[in-house]
Amino acid sequence: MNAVNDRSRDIGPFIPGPDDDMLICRCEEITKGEIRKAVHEGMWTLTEIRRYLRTGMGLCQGQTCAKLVKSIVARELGVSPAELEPATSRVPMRPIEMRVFANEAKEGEDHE
Amino acid sequence: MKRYDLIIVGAGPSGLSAAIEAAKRGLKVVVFDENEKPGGQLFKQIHKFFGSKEHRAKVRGFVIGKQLLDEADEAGVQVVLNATVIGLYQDKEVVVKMGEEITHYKADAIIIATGAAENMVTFPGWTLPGVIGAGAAQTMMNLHGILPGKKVLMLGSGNVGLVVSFQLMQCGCEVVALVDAAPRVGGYGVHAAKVARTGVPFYLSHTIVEAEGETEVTGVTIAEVDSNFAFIPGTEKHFDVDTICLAVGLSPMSQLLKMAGCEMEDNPKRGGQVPICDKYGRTSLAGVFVAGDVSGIEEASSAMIEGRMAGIAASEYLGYLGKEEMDTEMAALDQALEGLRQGMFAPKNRGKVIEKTEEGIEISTSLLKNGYVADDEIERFPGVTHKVGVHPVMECTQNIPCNPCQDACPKGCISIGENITSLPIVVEGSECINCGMCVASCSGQAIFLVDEDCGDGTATITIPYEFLPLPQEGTKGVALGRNGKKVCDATVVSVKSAKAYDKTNLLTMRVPKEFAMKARFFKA
Amino acid sequence: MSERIAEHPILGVQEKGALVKFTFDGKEIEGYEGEPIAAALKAAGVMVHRYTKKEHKPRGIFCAIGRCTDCVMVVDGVPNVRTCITPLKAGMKVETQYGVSAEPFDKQEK
Amino acid sequence: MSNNAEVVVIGGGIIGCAISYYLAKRGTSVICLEGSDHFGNGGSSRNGGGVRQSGRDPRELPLVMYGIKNFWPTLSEELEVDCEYHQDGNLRLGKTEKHKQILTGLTDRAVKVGLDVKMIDGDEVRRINPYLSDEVTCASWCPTDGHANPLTTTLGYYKTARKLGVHFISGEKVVELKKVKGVLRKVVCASGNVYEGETVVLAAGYESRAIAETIGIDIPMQRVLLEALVTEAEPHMFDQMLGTAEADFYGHQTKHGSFVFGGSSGLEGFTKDNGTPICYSKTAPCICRGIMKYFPNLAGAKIVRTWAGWMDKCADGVPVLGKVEEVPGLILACGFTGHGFGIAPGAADQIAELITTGKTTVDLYDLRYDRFHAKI
Repeated sequence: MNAVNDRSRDIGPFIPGPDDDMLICRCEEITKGEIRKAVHEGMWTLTEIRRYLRTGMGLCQGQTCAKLVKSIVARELGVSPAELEPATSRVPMRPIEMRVFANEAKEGEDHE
Repeated sequence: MKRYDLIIVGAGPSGLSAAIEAAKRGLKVVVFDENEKPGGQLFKQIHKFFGSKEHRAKVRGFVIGKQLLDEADEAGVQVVLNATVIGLYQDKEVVVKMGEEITHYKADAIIIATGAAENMVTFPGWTLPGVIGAGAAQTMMNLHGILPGKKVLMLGSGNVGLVVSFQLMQCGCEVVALVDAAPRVGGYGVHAAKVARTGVPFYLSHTIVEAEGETEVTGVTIAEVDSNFAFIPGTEKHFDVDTICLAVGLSPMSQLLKMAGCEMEDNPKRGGQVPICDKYGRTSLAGVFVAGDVSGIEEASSAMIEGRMAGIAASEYLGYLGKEEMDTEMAALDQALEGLRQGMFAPKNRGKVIEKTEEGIEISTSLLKNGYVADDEIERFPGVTHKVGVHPVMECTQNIPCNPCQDACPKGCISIGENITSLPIVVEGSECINCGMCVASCSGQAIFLVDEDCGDGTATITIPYEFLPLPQEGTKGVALGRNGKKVCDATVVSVKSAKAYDKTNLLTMRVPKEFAMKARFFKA
Repeated sequence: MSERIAEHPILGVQEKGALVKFTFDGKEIEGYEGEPIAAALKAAGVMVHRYTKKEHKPRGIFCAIGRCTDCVMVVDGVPNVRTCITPLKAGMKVETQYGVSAEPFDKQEK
Repeated sequence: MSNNAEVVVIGGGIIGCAISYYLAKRGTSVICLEGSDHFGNGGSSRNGGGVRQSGRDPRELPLVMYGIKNFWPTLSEELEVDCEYHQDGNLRLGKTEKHKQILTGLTDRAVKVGLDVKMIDGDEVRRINPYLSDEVTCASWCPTDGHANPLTTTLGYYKTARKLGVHFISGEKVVELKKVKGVLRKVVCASGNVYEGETVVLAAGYESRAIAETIGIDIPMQRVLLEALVTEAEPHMFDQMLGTAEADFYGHQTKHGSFVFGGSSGLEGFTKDNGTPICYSKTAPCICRGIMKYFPNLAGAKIVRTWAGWMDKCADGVPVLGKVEEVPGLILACGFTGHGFGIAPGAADQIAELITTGKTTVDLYDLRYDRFHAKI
């Protein structure tokens, strides 16, 4: 956490790959090429990638693609995937209708 | 706000085990689970578990699930289903969605036992309908009674891929191939062998080039990969399939912990992003514990022990149990867990290539490459011996923590010994009575009863058989070898189904005696 | 071969709810009450649940446990319903989802 | 790389990134330091995306009008990123007589500064946005307001500035500012690294306060947790930016189709945190109830995410912008009080102009640091 990260470090040029059109984030339909390109545009953390491209911001909230995105970004930066902090998890864990989220049960009720 | 001593998130093997231990010690415990049915993945696991008695070995997963539920009920645990914990907040507060409302609850201790999620792998066409997770296949066939597909290709040779392939065949699907990019089978050899002997070809060092189809999967092409996982041109193989099943590992589902500010680490040995915790599941947040796959991917058997540990640790944390008492209980559980974490598949051995068994016997290379032990390799294992009359042949060739076979034989023919991972041996001078208990009790379906020479030029082989329709006595068919290929014609002599066999039927077939040590499956 | 498992060698015959009728894109089909909508559709041979918003690509069941959200459809007029965990009820109106709507793309605005 | 530049910008949010960009565009060398791991990690990624003039304090209004006229309409092309800017107006909604008074007051003051904004009644509100409930009885309507995507806009500034040669460093937490011969020169980081510039711009949100204190400057601001929620993608409904008289609810529908709505529980300022901007368990339900009163047909929309962020709430509700007379070399750009996104391009451009030319096109006098006085 909070390691000094000089964003001017040379990670080499973006070289198009044969599988750049492979879909990675199923929900938001983001491809491997888009993710790789974003890294070369300076998005070096999974949080930045997510905010820039919407990977993991769809209906499933990254349940499916998080690990895939991580390995692509790590490879592009030339670091180990373990060095990359996953993007934050957020409430709610599953999609929840507004009317349900709004409907707070009375306190103290039991569910016998 | 409604407050409990202990809130547990997840009613799987670890969550329920934790709940039972805590409730038995007087804690007011509630377990929330988002699913309609409790038990987590146990209810999809229809095979018999490995381990020893204390690990509930040779009991089928879904039966263990029922047992845990009964025990939880007896201990006074409140299990709330269709209850999705949508967030873990400060002060050990959870918000739970139930039906059309949400409820805030607090607890003095929380155990997160949310399990794992499946990993995925990409290839052209991986988003087509018909490409599914192995968990999805299990859910469809074992919970909802729906065939996941008719012709299936399985990607992944870990235990999940092997077990699910077998389950697919049990419900009537054809598994056309089992494929893995790794050069060696990742799961238990016995799981691989029981799939391979039915005729499923294994393609190691292969992976999917492309899933074909316009609106749904109609076929798949695989190809061999080199040591850098790059395709080798010219090695492509095509299969007509309607389903591609992905079993490429699991990741801990630790999001709730992360959102609550728990210290996390990325630990590849534990399967990904996990909370930093001690061996009893205590995390960096006081009073928040973890158990099961969420803290590191392992088998359900280990998850149950971890759950018990977390339940006991939470009881001590809240003053329902003295420290000394806790230490005593933990020592026993430590030992039980240690027992499961032995052998060549132990977490500590992940990623290592093991070439010899603990006994110093060379591991079968054919097993690792093709999914079955070759005929010329099998004789070197201690469970494979020859004798006049009916006798057990135990084709157990890897050190895994499992010993039900030694208790199964009423005559004491089989011995594992002190070390639970040792390969079984036939006890010299013992007398087999052909009761079949060893065949039925072997979770790996690796024990056969063989009479190598019936005196009339034939031999009989009794195999475990868990498929429908059950062949009838007198049925003529073919005997398949360990490699799933026809070795000779065979006739069914008898089919025994007994309660003690727990759904594993014992099919005895007659073959010419020269095939006694080759024929291992029957096909009508 | 039927898409449903009549009898399972280990699990036997599974208990099911009442056989009920529902519609899929206007066609009447049958399923068992209480089973996931996705299970009933699968039994009826339906593979495509939706077409994606950007690329208009077909999707169906993927995780079957409510996580991946690939199997969402328009159910009784509500889009993005996870059919793999939503129990079937008699008379449900289930529609293929195009983007976030039940209207095929060529009929959608913009 | 060198630790020296003409300008050191502290803070990698939209203000810091945009100042870096406009400076680099003017040929100035810049080092931009971000304390967290990510650029655009504070309020820049945690706001409702409003690009509005209406409802603002007249002291900051000229600056945002300047930005909407000169930068926002062409920002996507300039930054080569889809900022998703929509200039389809802002409805600031009212339900009660009291709301009407608040809105009328705001509208009158804005008209005096030259803004095209007017009061409209409930029927007219629903002609503009037919999905609003009958509870809405009035609104202020400013057709030149709008909204944009804070995430892509902030990271767009970062990306483009980086391309122009700005030296960006994250994880570099500033702990001290130091003068050399009477002029602020040095920026000391927790890592031990020291950066030097002829000018130091402090644009670190609430964190600016602690950093400024190291050189004897105290900016009267507090940290307040704000929360928002995001829905699944819904069919397209409307393009306006929305707010309310009491600022208890705001948001819009994004290009993606999801709705982003912010709001409050009334307990802000009293909720605690564990060191991260963690959501408060009672806020999102409260926001949902609020939204449903305005948009009954969104009751079935599914929330996929909630988030929280700290705003740097300034004592008098407008930012502190410009030079600090008593510390030569220091420029402040903080205290945006939760409405720093829409104003960012204009504010950042003007700070860049100030640094490079010594003067500004828009008068920043009302936003100076020296403005704070006791009330009597």
